[in-house]
Amino acid sequence: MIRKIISGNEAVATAVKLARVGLTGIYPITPQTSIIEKLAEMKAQGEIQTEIVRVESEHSAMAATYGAALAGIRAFTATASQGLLYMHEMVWWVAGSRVPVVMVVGTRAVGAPWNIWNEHTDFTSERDSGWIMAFASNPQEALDLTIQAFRISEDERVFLPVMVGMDGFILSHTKTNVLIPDQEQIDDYLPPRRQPYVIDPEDPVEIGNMFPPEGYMKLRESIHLALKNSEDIIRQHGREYNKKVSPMIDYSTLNSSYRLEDADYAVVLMGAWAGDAMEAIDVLREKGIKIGMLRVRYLRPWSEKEIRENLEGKKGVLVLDRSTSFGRGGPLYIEVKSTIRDTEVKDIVTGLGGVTVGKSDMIYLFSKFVEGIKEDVTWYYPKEVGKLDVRTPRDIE
Amino acid sequence: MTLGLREILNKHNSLISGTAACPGCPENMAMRMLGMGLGKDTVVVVVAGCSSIIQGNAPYNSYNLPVVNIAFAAGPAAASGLARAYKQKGKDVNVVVWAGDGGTADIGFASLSGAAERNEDIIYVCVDNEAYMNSGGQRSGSTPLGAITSTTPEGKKENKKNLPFLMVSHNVPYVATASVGYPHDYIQKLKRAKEIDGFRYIHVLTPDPYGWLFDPSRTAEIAKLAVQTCYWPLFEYYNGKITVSQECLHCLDKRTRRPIKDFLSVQGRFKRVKEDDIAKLEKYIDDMWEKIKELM
Amino acid sequence: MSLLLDYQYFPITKPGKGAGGKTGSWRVVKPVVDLSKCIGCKACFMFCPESTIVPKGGKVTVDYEYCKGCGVCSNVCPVKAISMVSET
Amino acid sequence: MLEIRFHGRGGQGVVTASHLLAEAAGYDNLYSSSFPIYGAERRGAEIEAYCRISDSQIRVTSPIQEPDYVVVLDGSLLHLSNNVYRGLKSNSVILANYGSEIKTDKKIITVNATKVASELGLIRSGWPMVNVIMLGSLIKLTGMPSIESLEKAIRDEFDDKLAEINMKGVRKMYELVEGRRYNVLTT
Repeated sequence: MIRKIISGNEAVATAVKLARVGLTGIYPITPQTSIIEKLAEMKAQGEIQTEIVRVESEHSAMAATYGAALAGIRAFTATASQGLLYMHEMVWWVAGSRVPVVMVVGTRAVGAPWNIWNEHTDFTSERDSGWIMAFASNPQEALDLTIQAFRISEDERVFLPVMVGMDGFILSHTKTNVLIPDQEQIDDYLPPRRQPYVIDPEDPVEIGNMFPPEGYMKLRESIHLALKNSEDIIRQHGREYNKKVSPMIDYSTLNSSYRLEDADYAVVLMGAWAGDAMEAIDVLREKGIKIGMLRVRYLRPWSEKEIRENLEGKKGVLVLDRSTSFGRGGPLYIEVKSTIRDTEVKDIVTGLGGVTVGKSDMIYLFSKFVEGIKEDVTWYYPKEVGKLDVRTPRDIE
Repeated sequence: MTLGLREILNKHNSLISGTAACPGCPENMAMRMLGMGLGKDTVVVVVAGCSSIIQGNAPYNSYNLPVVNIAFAAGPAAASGLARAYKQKGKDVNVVVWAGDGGTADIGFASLSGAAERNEDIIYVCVDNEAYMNSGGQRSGSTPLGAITSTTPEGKKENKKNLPFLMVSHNVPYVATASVGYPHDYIQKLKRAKEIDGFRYIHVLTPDPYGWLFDPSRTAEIAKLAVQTCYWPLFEYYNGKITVSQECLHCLDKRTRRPIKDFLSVQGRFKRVKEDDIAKLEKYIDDMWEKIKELM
Repeated sequence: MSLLLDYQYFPITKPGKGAGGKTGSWRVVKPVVDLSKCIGCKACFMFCPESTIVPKGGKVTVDYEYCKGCGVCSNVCPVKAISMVSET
Repeated sequence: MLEIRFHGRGGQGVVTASHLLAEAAGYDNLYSSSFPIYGAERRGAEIEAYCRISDSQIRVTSPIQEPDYVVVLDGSLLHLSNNVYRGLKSNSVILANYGSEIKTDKKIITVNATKVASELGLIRSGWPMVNVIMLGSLIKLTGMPSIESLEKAIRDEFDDKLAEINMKGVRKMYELVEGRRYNVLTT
């Protein structure tokens, strides 16, 4: 293993290289673009064998990736925001086909209006599509989870596509220390590709013609069960990754906790801002406030077991959502609230469209929460911004 | 290139009896001929359309080839992925996109254009029944002027989008038009396409008895009539030049063309067509043949 | 691949007859081949949209189990050897 | 943890400077993270980039609010807006590329990097490129990362010729300031 200072996007490209991906469908969209640029560069320099298809849309990026996967080779794509929404149809089609595919989403806000900055709404809007959905909190995890995604996706007990989320810009463009595994380690960890069926003239199989109602429903239930059953399998492959590749980040659980065991209060969130939250928690702990954090690493499967074990019995749970489900709280809040009983859950929706929520905001928010918040769902604007004149026109002459 | 009957009889049977197609279905004819032309080392990507349904229900499928069913706009891209994967695996496979006129002229055009521009090693077959027949016959970009469809009850006001020319403009290695009325011509074109590398486009006219409103027993006859009246040309574009099939050499001279009315009058969909519409259609046909002559 | 766990199902199918049903029942008129007239040109075979014309001994027979009775074969026969006969 | 905020204009290599510093720290076996203010970069527009260096894992991901050092690649920004002075602590230091000394209550160290870059012929699209050579003065002030590690990072980034010229500039800029040899990581 070597340690390098690389960006989140470079880390993902490196994972694609290490996983010996056979084909990548690429289409540019900020902030994911430098993943595909890096792959194209690696290809031009002969560092990777990956076939690169430079398609004309995200819809086609997923379709080309899907085609290659059906033909029996490891396939990858990456996108964000409008691009993910544009390929939404194919996202579902791939999951329905049960063909192993891996995609990275460099999360970004969704228009209108245009906004290129970080937000998780693009990612969470695919929550019901049947994909396994992991979310990284730093470039190292983006690399590790992308490699594990292939392992999980190609496990016969799973056979579902896997999506890895990564905060746009905040992780995708941050250069930081990343431990890059050796090719031998990954070759040892990642066995040759397996998939439930291959489209090949040698044994004509057809995928996707009409299924009658009961048959269709049975297929849907199968996705449901495979997703539920994947929980243990993800832990298993996580432990194996820790053993064979790197013990640095503990992957034996679907979610990651911080100072939670003896905590009275818990914060639940997903993604890069977990780092700032940990700093805030340390400050509050020094002040005698017993608070901890649960970081959601897998939105799907949603480990009810882990969520309950970690959160039930706390005096209160505060969810930080970087995405929206308009008219309700954020998606994480809805998930948490539907999972735990007898514990008060409050939601803060913030950080949308690139709004910066740092350590000091978190200290403020967590303290307020411990003091008691009335509203179930609060939309929070950082203090500094609050002082600014947020110009949002309302009246048009 | 000749094609004896004996050879055809021995060719791969790409369609198995008991399909879910309507009786007299021209797409079924086209699919059978596809197998005769390309043989069994063929993978078909079927985009949404009649062909999605024709295959019938699980646990079986009427297409005797590996088939990838896929969303409307995704065919050429999925085929790109498949073709490149087979190449990587060292397999010689004909990857075919099988799409209707809606999937080609309308919703799938960006994907088609992209794959053509990249010169992907695939064969794109457009089976053109000139409307969204699978959803009950709504107009598409490929519906001809004057035709009644369920969304143009008064007759379509615009001309048919000329896809073969659009594909010629993409500078792809091979573009051909065919009609299920002339199986030998169509099969020969498939065989030629098979020998060429890169993006190949074949546009087959498939008259639909239920959308065009004629007796299903006449499917092949109408498909021939379209060619005889010069409404539908049979040509090949290859090495930068168009070659017109012998079945429609007479169309090159306006004076020897059979009147378009002979084609229109046998179909219910043109029953409201007026004289000035016929003039417009004739103009469309004139312009088309002028363009063909330019490229010969 | 025969590894299917009890909860695993995939949306795949195999080529097989009658995927659209026993389509012979759709028929209201049926093609009857007059073998004395048939010249064995196989035009009916070529155009049959249902693969239900079966070449046999230089001539043809019809697979009535799946023939939908569209009449294309009758229409394309150059010697009018196939007539469409009412099923009732 | 050492927190450094870079200011400059689009096209001046602000992001590259920050990345190179992070990479150099990496060669010193330190932890580092570097990122630009997220946005569409436009030539001439004000740009910020952030670099954190630490001897333990860096967890925070948000932009630097209270920098230890502020590096200003374009001296005109000192007068243009208040951004440069945002969130300064009592011991924060501003290192600015500026033609003369500035009398102010803030700790501003000025260096004429434009002159050095011009002399070396470090010009791109009509602008003297001071982004890399400014790091020479910066690492003298911070005492880390080492000039050897910075050289490695520079050689990774540029071709031999450009790396050589930049290194000349780095060494010159290194000599221009007085070193402050205390361990900033633990302050």
